[in-house]
Amino acid sequence: MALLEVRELSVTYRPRDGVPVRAVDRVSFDVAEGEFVGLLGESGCGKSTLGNAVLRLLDKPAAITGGTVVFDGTDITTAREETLRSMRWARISTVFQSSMNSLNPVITVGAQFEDTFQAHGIDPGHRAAELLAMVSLDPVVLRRFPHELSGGMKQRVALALALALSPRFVLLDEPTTGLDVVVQRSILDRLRELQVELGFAVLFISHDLGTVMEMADRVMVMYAGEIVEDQPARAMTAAQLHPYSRGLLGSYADPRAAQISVTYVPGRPPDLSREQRGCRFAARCPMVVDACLSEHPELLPAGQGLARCLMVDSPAIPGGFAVPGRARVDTAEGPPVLAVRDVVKDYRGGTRAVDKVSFDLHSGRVTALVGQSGSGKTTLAKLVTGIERPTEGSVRFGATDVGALRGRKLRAYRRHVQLVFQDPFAALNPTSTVAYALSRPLRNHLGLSAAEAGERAADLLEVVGLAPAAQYLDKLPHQLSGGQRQRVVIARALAPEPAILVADEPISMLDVSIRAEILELLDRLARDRGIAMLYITHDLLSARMLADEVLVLSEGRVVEGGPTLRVIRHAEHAYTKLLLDALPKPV
Amino acid sequence: MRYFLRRAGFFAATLWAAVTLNFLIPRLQPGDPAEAIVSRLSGETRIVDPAQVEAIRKMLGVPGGNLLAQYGDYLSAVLAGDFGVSYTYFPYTVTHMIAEGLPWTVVLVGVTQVVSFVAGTLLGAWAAYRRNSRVDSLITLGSTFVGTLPFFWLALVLIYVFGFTLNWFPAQGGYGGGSSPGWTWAFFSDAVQHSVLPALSLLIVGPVGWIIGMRNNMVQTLGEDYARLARARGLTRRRIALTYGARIAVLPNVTGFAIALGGILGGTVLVESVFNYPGLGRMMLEAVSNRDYPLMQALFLFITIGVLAANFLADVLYGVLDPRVRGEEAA
Amino acid sequence: MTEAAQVAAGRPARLPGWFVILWRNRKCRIGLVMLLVFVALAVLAPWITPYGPREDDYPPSIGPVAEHWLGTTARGEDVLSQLIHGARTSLLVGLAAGVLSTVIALAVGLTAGYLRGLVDEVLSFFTNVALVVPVLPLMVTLAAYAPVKGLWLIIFVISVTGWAYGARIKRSQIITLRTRDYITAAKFAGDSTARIIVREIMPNMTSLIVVGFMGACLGAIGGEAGLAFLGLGDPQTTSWGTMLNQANNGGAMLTGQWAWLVAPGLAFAALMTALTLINFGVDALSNPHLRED
Amino acid sequence: TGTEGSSGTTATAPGMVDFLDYGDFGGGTAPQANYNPYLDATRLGATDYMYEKLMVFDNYSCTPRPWLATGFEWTDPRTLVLKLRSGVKWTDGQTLTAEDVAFSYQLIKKHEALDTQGLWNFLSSVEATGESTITMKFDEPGASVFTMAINVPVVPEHTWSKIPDPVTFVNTDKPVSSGPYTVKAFNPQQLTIERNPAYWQADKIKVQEIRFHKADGGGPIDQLKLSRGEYDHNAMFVPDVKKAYVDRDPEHNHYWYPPGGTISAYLNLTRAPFDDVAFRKALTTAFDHQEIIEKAQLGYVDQASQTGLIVPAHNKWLPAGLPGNGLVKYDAAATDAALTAAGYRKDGTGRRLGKDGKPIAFTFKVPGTYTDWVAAAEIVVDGLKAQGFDVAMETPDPQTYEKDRAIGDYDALFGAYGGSCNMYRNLADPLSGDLSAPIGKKARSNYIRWHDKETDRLLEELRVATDEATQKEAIAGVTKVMMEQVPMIPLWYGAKWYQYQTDKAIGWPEEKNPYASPGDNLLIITNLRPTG
Ligand SMILES: Nc1ncnc2c1ncn2[C@@H]1O[C@H](COP(=O)(O)OP(=O)(O)OP(=O)(O)O)[C@@H](O)[C@H]1O
Ligand SMILES: Nc1ncnc2c1ncn2[C@@H]1O[C@H](COP(=O)(O)OP(=O)(O)OP(=O)(O)O)[C@@H](O)[C@H]1O
Ligand SMILES: [Mg+2]
Ligand SMILES: [Mg+2]
Repeated sequence: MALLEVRELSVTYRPRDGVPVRAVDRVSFDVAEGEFVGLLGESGCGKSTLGNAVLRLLDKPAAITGGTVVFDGTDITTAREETLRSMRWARISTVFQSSMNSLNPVITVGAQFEDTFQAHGIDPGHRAAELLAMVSLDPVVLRRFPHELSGGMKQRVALALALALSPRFVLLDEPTTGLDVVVQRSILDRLRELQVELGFAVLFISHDLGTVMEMADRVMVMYAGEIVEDQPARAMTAAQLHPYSRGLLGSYADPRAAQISVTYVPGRPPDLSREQRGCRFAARCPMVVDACLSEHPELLPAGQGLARCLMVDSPAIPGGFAVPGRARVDTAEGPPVLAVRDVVKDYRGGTRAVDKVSFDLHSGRVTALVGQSGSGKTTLAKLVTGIERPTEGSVRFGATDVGALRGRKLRAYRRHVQLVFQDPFAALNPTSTVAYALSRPLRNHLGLSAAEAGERAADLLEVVGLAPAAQYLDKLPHQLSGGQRQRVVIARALAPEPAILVADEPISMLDVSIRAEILELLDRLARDRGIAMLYITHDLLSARMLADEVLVLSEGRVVEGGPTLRVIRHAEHAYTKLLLDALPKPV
Repeated sequence: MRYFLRRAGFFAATLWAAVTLNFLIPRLQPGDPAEAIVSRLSGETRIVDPAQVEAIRKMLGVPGGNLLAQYGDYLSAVLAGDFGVSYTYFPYTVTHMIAEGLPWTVVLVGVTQVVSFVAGTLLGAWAAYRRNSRVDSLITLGSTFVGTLPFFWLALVLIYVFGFTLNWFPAQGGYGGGSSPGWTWAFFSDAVQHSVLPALSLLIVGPVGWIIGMRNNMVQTLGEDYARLARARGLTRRRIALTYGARIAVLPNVTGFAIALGGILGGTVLVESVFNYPGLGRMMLEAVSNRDYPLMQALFLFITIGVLAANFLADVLYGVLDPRVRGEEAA
Repeated sequence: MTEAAQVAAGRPARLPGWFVILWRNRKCRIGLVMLLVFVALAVLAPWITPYGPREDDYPPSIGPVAEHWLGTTARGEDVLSQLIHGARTSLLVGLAAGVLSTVIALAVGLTAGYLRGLVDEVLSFFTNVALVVPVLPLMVTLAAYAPVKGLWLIIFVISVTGWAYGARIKRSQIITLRTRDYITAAKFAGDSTARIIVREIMPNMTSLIVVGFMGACLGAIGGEAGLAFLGLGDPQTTSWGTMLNQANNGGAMLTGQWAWLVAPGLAFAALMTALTLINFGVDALSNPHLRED
Repeated sequence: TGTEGSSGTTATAPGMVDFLDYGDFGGGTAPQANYNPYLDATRLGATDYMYEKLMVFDNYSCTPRPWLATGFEWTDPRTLVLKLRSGVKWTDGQTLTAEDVAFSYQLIKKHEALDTQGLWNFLSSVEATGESTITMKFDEPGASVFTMAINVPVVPEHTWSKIPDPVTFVNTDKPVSSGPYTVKAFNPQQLTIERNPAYWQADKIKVQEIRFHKADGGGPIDQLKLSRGEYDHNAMFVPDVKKAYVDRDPEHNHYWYPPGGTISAYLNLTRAPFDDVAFRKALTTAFDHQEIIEKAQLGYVDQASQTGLIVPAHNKWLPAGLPGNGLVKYDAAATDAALTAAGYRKDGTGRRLGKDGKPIAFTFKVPGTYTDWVAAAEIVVDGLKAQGFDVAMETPDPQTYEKDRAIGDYDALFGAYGGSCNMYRNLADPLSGDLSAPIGKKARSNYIRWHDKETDRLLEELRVATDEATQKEAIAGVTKVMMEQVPMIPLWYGAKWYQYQTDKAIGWPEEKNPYASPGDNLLIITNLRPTG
């Protein structure tokens, strides 16, 4: 008998003022003692909901509407609260998606450990300190309050806390999301070691493909509330059974590879508040046949695992989602559009965020700026766009010294330099329509009339692939998907026909499948329109895909720079190597 | 340190502004203290005797002349802690009068505020704990209606029902006419009896704000990830409600409470005038209508200092209670 | 996604979504219905009251009888007619003072919060002083100072003493809003400061503004009643406060004309309750945690 | 335990009343001990029972009663000689002498702040001219200030001469007094005074103790207490006093509301059309007195006579042959006719036009907190509106109102005057040209700004008159001015509130036995005796 047996589990959200959403639909799977299982899936497909249901931690308006969860012989879905309470943590524990907020802000870390021991009648002794040592933290952390710890430290505390009572099963729901790549790496490495050492089973939820594929023994893929594929990781890396898995894995590649080609899955998942007929992936599937529209496939054995696809036995259509690889033309080096020379930026309190950085931007070329969190990437973007003034050095746009611009002149400069924001959810005013957002730069910078601006806005939407434009103009941001929003943000940045586009981590908040799509768009724009682009990221894969040139930034200094391929494949500086080491190495 | 200096600067500046306003507001009012006193003395006939006005003006030495000079005198007097002689209670000093009224106000309103706060917070926490149950509805809806009853009206009804019809408690005053104020048990129990009705009326309307505030805060904190994780950690419901819900939810309420405490002097006008309670609120109303500048100024100053001190206390308290803001002072 | 589902997902919605949330909240629904009744009474007052509010041709201080459901005042006016007309005053005061103090609070809060720097220091200083200065005494003084009393004076007094808190809240809200990406984006789009405040920031503060407005309404209605009760109101206006004041002075307790005293008190509480209940719903607008009640 | 202070423990002496419960005792809402008889504004009510004056006025019939002085004589129009009663002792056993009297008068001369009547504006000297003789000399014939001259509290020289500053002296430490009562106990809620057994007319004092109670100064609590019989005597406004008080115990609960001053409509005589006699005269019939009395004053008062005197109390001063004692009947039609005749006609829409052909619009001010006045003002305004005037009522606060009235910043409003036993003051206050001031300056008491040589001459005649016939003649002259020139329009007589109970004590002044006015405390206390 498996440690955890989930059978036909369904979860429905029934908001008081909304339509019910069946977020988890008849899901069945097992987790064996000591097994490390990964759960993959696009944002919103029901991963966290499933995890919470397994722990029976669902809050209103969600409720388990069917099925059972049997853990070690006890049915969790029907267990009494007290039985459950004593089971929790002692045998089954968790680290949440947002463990930044999962510690009580007003009591010390130590007190939270004590709470946990006390609730289970265990004498804490020195366990807390030992546990912290296990995740490489100093015991003084016990006396600290959560806000006194960095994100990575909090995450480690959460992990230590999860292991406090030596549980047999730990649910990890994106335990490192939002952390710096390097930190993330060290935590995950530690986690894997501990798992091997202590032998607990893990259900690891993430949409970070590389990581899941590297860490898990077995991987399940979820789509629209259902498990669509379940295979050993190794087997899945080699061959995906479900077209969706194929699309998903296609969007990942190792940036160090000699050749990379990345695909994406266009379209959006179905609306779960509606009755579903047929295969849920049918609308986005390149292999769709008529039967897919009417017949709902079951999760059936296939290959080395299970798959939910009628066409599972048909040969995969090669390049189903593939993005046509672009020819990497080396644009001739003309005069730089923007020249950054020895800029230094000191913030009050003595932080030197940027230290003597120099580089050029050329039209039609993409320069990537990579580096760990806090390395000064955003600060550089601010200097380039005139949001901040350099303490020393100069930023020159043709003959203009950007650092000296103010008021009207600065506004005029911004006609030529535009910014694409990291978070498409924050970059659009939730109360203004797409048409309004696009019309502002058109009217302000190009002096178009309202009618002209309207027409141009529609054109812009077509350019970024939101066609037909009429369908999007009157929408509010919340009516768009993340990818669509990011396209609107890009369209807005393109509106004044800038010479330079600064994109500050434009894809970090997006789902893997959408990332490729946006990257492709940016790439096209840079080439077709001859825009000089500064692409900021901590994701080497995207840098590899998009950039002609890479600058590696560490503690405000450029430690390495050059053509993309050279920097990534033949890194020389230790810091660059550290960044590369942080990349997952899927089996 | 910078932070501290900034706060201190803020308090000093606000205090100065308040002191100045307190000087100006009374003086902007029309009317003359001497006339006000005579017209009060004239009672129903409302006949003002000019000779008497003249004499009283001489008696009070009502300041005249240059406003700026008056302001200078006023500032130096205030700095010296000299608030002058009350016009209404001539020749008693303002300091004496405030000393008379202060304990009553502070005890009555202080005690009821504390009780309201504690009761309101507990009820609010209970409502949040039993969210959407019948208890919750009863507490929120019930307290809303009761809490919105006009305070003075409630006071009148209480006076009539308990003070006159049932005759359970004295209807007015701070103590009986027969007792002699002092630190005796007899006087104390007399004073307690007299404070029952005013206290009751304050207690009926007092807790509602705390109830709603606490409930809403706690509903929020109980929905936060740390509360959910606490549940996952197998903590008991009560423990979660207390340490992970109430403990955090109470913080904004505590600040609110400190500020409310500072406002008690300003907020007692109604209760004291209806119950004829010998505190500062009623004295202030009287001072305003009698154009008793010295008393008015001192009372306003008192209130302002109270509010400022409470603000300061709230800042400090928040720092003590909420570790999150403790470190921020350095920043 | 349907409109309702978007609302549920906690995304800011425009006016219709608003109503959906307000109406779906049970407490708020009760409050809205109660308020509607008061508004109807107030609007229709001249047509539905049996007598004029100041007509004093009836026997004084009689208890409830068929001709006078709530009896008469010491001067022989019909209490019921006064009560219904009083609803007008209260609602007018609430609305007008609510709007006025919200406007002041917005102007001060937005300017201070958006411009920061010296402007902020100065405005914040005034806000803090206004917060610290004793409100009731100031009200009393202002009301006593004014040479002529009238409803508009009361509204003015309540507004100028009641804006500070709202201004402070709005200032801190705008400080968090002004660093949002979409504000930076608007700057990149070349929008002017005024336009950014009006078009980008204000719409995102609606729920806060509405909450503030409701709070100001409540405060104003209470303030009017309190001032009137203290005898600082406008004696020519028929409001619940002046009714209570007159009932108190006119010996309602003494002559046993209970209805005269009880009715305005309960009517007041009912209106305040209605507004408070609506406020529960308005709170839910800005705090999704409260939405599932 | 809701009742206070009624648990008296004084042993009953035969023929005596143990104690009586009285109403308020002054001193504001938080009274502080203060028995300085000269500090009118802040002293406590007990002081009236502690310090006596040379003569006590019966303010109802306006007759002086011998008190510390047994009699007086005008040796010439400027010299008043009083005979001091012998055997009057201070509470410390010393004898009250003529020197004490002279000292008291000198005291208020020296400290102007204590001369609340402004007596020394008229006096030139006060001396003890013998063991029991006091001689007062006046700058001018003094008959018109007689009421003031005898109205100064007498204090003991041997203690008061040692007080460094009598203006700030509160006299709380064993006060030495001569009156019928001494302070027994005080707290801000209750003031208790007890009988002075060594009082010179102790045989007339039958009440052992008087307890004054502080409540809300005539507010609802006091009213409830009164209606429950917790006061043997109080003096406050009670709405519907018959139902609320008398009916609860018709045998013992009584009230008597004799008239006090006169409340008139003051018209600003410096502004058109109020400067036109014909206009003013026409308005005398425009107001519904009966309505004012019944609705606004709850029937407790009487209509005022246009003569400016109080009828019937002042009937003896009325000129012979005056129809209806100068009481004018409400007659809107007559006003209408008179106004039209005087050149103020109505236009087609019923608006009354001024002589310039423009509609007449003005304001009527009334203090917002004087609810009865507001009610009366509404009736007055209605009366004016009925005549086609565009009148707006304004309700400032009392202080503003008084300021506006004093500086003449008004069109029309109410004014109160008179009610004392000094006929000169009664009439001069509102009408004397000397007591007026230009618009914008504070007038002393002539707020209507009545400047009339004839009136001033008559008032001067009244001021210096020493015999009643001359006085009568002068007063008749003034009443004639009032009737013909209508400087103001008297509407009603303000009432002096006065409630009493007869279950413990009888002998209160009442309509049938008006031996004193409600405020004449010493006269009343010497007349009270146990019931039955
Ligand atoms: N409170 C709620 N009310 C209604 N629907 C909800 C609620 N919370 C989540 N959902 C819906 O449930 C579905 C699953 O959500 P869930 O959080 O499990 O997704 P996820 O796979 O964990 O996504 P992510 O990768 O973004 O964390 C989503 O479509 C979401 O819209
Ligand atoms: N306004 C500021 N005041 C003071 N220090 C700042 C400010 N902004 C940034 N810094 C500091 O400058 C350094 C560089 O920050 P920056 O935001 O440029 O990093 P980044 O590379 O963009 O990081 P991330 O990947 O987390 O976005 C950090 O140490 C940061 O703490
Ligand atoms: Mg999730
Ligand atoms: Mg950054």
